[in-house]
Amino acid sequence: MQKYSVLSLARNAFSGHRNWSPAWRSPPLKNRYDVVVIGAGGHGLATAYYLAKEFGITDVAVLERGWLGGGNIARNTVTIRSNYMRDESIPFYVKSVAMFEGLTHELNFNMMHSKRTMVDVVQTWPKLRELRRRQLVMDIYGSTYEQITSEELRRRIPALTGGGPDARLPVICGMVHTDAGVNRHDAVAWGYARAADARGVEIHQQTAVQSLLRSRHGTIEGVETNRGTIRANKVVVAVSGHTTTLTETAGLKLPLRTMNLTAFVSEPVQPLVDVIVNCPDSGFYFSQSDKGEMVIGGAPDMGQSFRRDIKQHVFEDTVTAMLSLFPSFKKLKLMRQWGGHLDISHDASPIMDQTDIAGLFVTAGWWGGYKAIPAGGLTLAHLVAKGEPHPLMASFTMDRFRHLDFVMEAGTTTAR
Amino acid sequence: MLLIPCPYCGKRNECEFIYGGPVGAKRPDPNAVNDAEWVEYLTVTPNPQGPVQEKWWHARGCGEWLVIWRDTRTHDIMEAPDDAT
Amino acid sequence: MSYDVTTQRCGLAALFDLKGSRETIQNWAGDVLPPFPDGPNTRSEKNETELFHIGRDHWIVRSPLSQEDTLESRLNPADCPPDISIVRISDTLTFFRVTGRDTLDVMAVACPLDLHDSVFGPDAVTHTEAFGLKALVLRYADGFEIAVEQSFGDMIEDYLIRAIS
Amino acid sequence: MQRNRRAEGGRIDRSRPLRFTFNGKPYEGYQGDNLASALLANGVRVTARSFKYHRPRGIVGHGPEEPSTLVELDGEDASGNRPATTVPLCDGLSARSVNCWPSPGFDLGGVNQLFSGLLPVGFYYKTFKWPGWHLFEPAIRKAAGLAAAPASPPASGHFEARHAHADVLVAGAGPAGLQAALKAGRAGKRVFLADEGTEAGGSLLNRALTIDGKPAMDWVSGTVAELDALENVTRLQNATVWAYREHNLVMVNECDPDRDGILERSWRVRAGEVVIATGTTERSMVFGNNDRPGVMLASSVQAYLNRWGVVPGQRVVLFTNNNSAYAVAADLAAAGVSVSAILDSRRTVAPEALDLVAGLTVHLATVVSEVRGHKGVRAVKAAPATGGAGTWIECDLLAHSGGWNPNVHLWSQSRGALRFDDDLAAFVPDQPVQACRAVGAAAGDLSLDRIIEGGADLAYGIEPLWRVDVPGQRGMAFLDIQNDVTVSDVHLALREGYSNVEHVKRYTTAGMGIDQGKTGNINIIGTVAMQQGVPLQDVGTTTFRSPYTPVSFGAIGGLREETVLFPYRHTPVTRWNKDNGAVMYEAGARWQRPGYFPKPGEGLQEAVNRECRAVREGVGVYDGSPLGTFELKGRDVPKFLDFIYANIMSSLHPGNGRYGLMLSDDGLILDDGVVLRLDAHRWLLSTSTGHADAVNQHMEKLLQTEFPDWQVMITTVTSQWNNATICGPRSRDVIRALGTDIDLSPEALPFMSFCDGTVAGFPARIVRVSFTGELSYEVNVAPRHMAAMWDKVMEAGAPFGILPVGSESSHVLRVEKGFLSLGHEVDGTVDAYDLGMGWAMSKKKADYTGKRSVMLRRASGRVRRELVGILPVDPDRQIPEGAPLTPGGRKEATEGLVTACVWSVVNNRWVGLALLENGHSRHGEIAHVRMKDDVIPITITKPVFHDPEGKLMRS
Repeated sequence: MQKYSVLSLARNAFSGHRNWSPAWRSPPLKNRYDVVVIGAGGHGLATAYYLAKEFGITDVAVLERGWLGGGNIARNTVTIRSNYMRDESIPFYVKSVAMFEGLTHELNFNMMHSKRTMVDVVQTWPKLRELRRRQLVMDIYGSTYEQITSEELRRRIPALTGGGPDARLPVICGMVHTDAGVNRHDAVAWGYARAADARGVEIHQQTAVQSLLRSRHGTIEGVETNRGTIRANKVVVAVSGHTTTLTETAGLKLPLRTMNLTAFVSEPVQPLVDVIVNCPDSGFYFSQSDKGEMVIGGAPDMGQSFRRDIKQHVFEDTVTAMLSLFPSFKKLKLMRQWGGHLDISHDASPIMDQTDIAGLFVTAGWWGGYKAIPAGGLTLAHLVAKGEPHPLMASFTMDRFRHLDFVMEAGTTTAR
Repeated sequence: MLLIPCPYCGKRNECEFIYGGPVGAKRPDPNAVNDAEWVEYLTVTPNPQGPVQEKWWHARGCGEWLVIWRDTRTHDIMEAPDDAT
Repeated sequence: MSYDVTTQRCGLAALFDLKGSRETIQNWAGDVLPPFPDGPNTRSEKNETELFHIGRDHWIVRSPLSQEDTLESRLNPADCPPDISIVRISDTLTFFRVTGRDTLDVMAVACPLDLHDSVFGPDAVTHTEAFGLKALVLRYADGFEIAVEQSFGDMIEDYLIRAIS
Repeated sequence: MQRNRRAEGGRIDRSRPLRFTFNGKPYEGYQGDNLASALLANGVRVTARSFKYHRPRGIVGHGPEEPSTLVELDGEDASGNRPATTVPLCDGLSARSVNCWPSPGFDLGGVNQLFSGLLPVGFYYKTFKWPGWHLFEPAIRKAAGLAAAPASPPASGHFEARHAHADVLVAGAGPAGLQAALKAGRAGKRVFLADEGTEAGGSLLNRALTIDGKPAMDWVSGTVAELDALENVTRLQNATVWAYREHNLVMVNECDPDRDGILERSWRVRAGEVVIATGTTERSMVFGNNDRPGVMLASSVQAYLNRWGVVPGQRVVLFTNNNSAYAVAADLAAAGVSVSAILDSRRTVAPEALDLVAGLTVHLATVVSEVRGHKGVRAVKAAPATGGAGTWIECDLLAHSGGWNPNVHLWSQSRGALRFDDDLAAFVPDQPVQACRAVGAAAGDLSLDRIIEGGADLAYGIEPLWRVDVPGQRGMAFLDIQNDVTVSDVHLALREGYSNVEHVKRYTTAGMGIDQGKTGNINIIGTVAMQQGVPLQDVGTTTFRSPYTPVSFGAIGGLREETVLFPYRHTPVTRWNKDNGAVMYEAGARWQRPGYFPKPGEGLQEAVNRECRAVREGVGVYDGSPLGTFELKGRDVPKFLDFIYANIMSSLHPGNGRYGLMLSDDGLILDDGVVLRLDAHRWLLSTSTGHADAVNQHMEKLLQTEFPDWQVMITTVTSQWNNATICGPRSRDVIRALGTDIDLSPEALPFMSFCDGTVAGFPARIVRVSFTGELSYEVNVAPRHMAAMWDKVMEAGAPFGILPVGSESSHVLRVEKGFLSLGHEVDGTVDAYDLGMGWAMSKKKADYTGKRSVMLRRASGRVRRELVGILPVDPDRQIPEGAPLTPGGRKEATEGLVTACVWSVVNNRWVGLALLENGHSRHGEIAHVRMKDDVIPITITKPVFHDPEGKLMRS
């Protein structure tokens, strides 16, 4: 792998940048691999990388219907955090956050990881109670969460001028999660792709899996694609909202639904807000990108959807909530908006498991799942390589549904 | 903002409705099914890329619960597909 | 310049919620009710008593408050047949009247429904959304009436003031 | 001195001069100008600096496509990142260039140009890694971002959002849009015509065309007059159609509507049919230094000339690959401007085009390979398209036309397919998906004669040229002027394997600016196609996302803000509560409720202690009105209630009530409440405040979708009944003092019964339920009587020391009794058995909602977290609600949590409730609360700290 550094940049400048090698190869497609990973998104690429790096499994093909990094990873709001509530979730996300922080050096690709802290703007007492409950459990696992006064909150976020004493929901206080950060989503996809490729993993774009193939014994034996049949005894489905579409080709039903979550960005402006702002009572969150755009997200649309646009009323709810706390944003302009597919499981927690079909692995139910990419990839690689769940993900198998023992993680970012 | 046909009121804005989820399997007699069947009934709902049958409640309108077919790829509301059961 | 509109928060009216089969209700209520309106989301009126057909097998009858006790005794909710439901709901709704030259401008802010007179005729009445809440909307003289759940009355008053100024 | 202004002509009013400043310098323009035309009129060439290299830039376009000159406005209208071409000039306007310091003429950031070799595309990804991004980020953030963030909301005025309905919505009031609107309007249809310009006419405003031999603008004004006379037509100018959503919902943003006080108006238009008449945008040519000030779109030069009476240069060269620039040359020549040459990349040109420029120099098969001049064009190099030595032509303005793109943004947003038309070398609308059609130039009809009968125009005649590619070419050739993306950047991206056009866009940021690549995106696709040797259509197009042009968030939000941001609900006592010093809280279901009633100088705890003591020792009263209440009638109500509640309700006798739990079918607790049987057929069901809507939905869904044959009629009566709940040992005395005809004796009115009668002269229903564990009477009256009733209660209760009780005290009182609170003890994993409420789960009923799931879950044998009481070993030690319990207080996985902890006045200590693994069998044990740096021992007890037998509430 060609090393990226200031020196290599300078060296290449003299040659007019004509000697940069491709970030990944375009190898010919074989008809058999040890492992086929479906989906060159964050989770698929990370899984392939860790299979190669941690477990020495390099005969891996990542098959991508479109372009690599083109799914949810291309359209999320890049918030990385570990402020969860349950014992099952917190250690996993603590690990994921730590892995994200080291990713730039691990992959020799600048992820532009900015550990800039998330600040919750708390506007109701029940929400404060819930967040303080999280805080005390997070303390056990070394994740940081601290309450600050509303004065301190406004000092840290000067643009927060709404939510005064006469507002519909006055600001009560803030909660500060210093472990949280943002980074560059495309870099995560490209960095994993480049590093996985360097370890021998093959990435095949424009390769659409049409169905899963099962042997006479019911085990998985490969996939049918638009480029022909590919055999493998282990197949990993890492396709977020499209999971059920694929697994149903093998007769496997999963408790998943696909929904639409939208985000939007403002025009780029000079630095104004240097933390991730999350307003759970009002139902929105945002951060300012290095380019200066406010990257804003809200609540998902209710119905199932495979569309990638935005519903006007859902969008307006988010905007009005934002303006109530940040009234100066009335003069800020919307520049671009889009949607992504969320895969949401019956209990709204992720599913990572070997399915009833031997050799078929799924990772799903992540609500998009950006912040889970490194640890999700590592733990899935562990599951695929060793055949048993990684301890960090042991509670997230399908087993819980058999006993209706749900993992209820109340309070994703914007739950009202 | 969908425009949803209410059998009583005609087409109305989605904001007048509350989403009621996809139409899944009919509730089985809980004393006549095994655990796996009961769990599947509860947790697995259709998730097609294409027409899905779903319930909406005209909560801010006439109060009717209605069932429509909606294509999850386009949000088009349509007649029941030919192969619908 | 603000919109040329007058808004008024109305006092109570006598309201009864009627559910069940039209025949049974008709038989029970006799001539205390106006003739049943023909179509969905329309209303009829007789002697200051109005009947709103606002859902499948569902009506609301409205009279001046002075008629409340008379109506109660004639409709007799406690003893009406088991397969119809009559419930006094006079206190559950707060009515607002919006009238004046720019009424349609204000209604366009409040309500997503098409209120053009070719679509929403003089006898139209329907539950819809107003200012984000469930609301009963009907034409009144040269304007409209909007009724919301009583506890939201202060909020709608607040919103109307914002919308017209 | 407007040295570039023509003496006459154009749609400006020379009798109305307007003064403005740009980067601090004063200038003058005319009514009808926009900022760009006024700057050009004043001869201001360098109007901006570029984003990355800080190269000097001038004005390129004349509308929303402008990629180059973004300005910030000062004062009342302060806003940033506005293309100068879209800012109408007004008197006193003050504007500044974004992105440069101290001025565009002398920009210190310009040093970046010297290091451009070190800043190839993607350099961020390769560097700034060591020791960490955080070291570099602040400087990089500061360098980005264009305009300053708005510092405050608009000082005056407000935004409005409204709904509208139309049979036909027409987007664009150019020739095709006007024609479509007129046809629909004449047919009596409700027409909504929205146009982004300040006046109707579209491209006709900029071009000197004729219709039926008369000036085309005569036709426009005639058509507009007829439209404006039609009552069924709404015509808006300054109104951009920015989004096309599902089911023909179209968003329109109207700036400066004709009404004082409204800054912008957002229209949500639901249309029967949408006519997309959005015209076209000219695209750039790509050659060396194609970003120098004085390199402008040919159509824009024409627009400034004809519409604004401005000559942006004295010696002009035109560079084109299609016929439209010939009309520009002709207009320039007719205005007396010196046209040095027309360079045309095509080998042959139609005679009509050549006829139009008779007398001017035309070089065919010739391209511009390079521009000379730093702060303005001084010369262009004309080179043979097939290669070979070029010659320099001196000029101060290069007007170029790379062809035209139909504005298919709305079409694409409507999900309509696009097809690449080889004749037009552009993406054009293909099959529609929603009820819409594209007309005129937006549909690919790129000359007026194809749009309107009698229109005279040249045929288009394009031969595409995605970028100039001749040997020896020098200078940066920009594909995206706003984001400083060059041809070599795209080539590098492709070399590095970013081969999909989406990768190219993301790696280079091409097309991601405020202009969203309106003039350049197709050249990016073309460049990729040329490099990969594939047809352009195989590279694909990019998705057109809303908004078409940036829209202020204020307009999108409309009036919904401040107190009306979310709905709020009041009871008739809300006013009294506020007048009596209550601290008001947001409670469930949008109700505003009193938290506690502090006396002056009193804190929360003292106030709560006082209120609790009143209830435990004397009497208190709270407003229970927000509880959800439903009247049920019908022959199947008993069966229905037995199905939705876990216990049996059907056996209730009239006059009695029963508490019950409602589960969801996966066995989670949905609600708890009390059911009263009013008479043989009527039942009254009450729910917790926060779950009233959810319960209503649950019931109606079951009845209408699962059991349509069951006869149950539900009427919501939450606001037909308000109640004052009078509780405490002296509550019976208070009601007697109020005066009632109801027999209050425990025999006549026992616990969980009710009776109708009068209280204090008001028709009332007294219900004996208790959420405090004390003797308690819920006095229900109609809301019209509630405020008066409340006053009488306070008056009658005064001798007994009655106090109003807020929700904080209610919480303490229920914790002392171990009564359930859904928001505290129920969090989605807990069932009735865990709560010690197995008695509420009927064994007799074969089926009810949730039964099977609860049984299935419990059969797994997994350890349960069960409700217990807790007593901190140190009685004065408060434990935060939500605090985790861990084995031995060690830092490891939790075994439970404290759900509530309150100061108990009856026990004179802190008491609480917790969910703890196997808690029911651990009474008497010590457990440990794990705090961050501390462990708090607690004793596990039964979850009841007051009157364990429940004698008081039954007394």
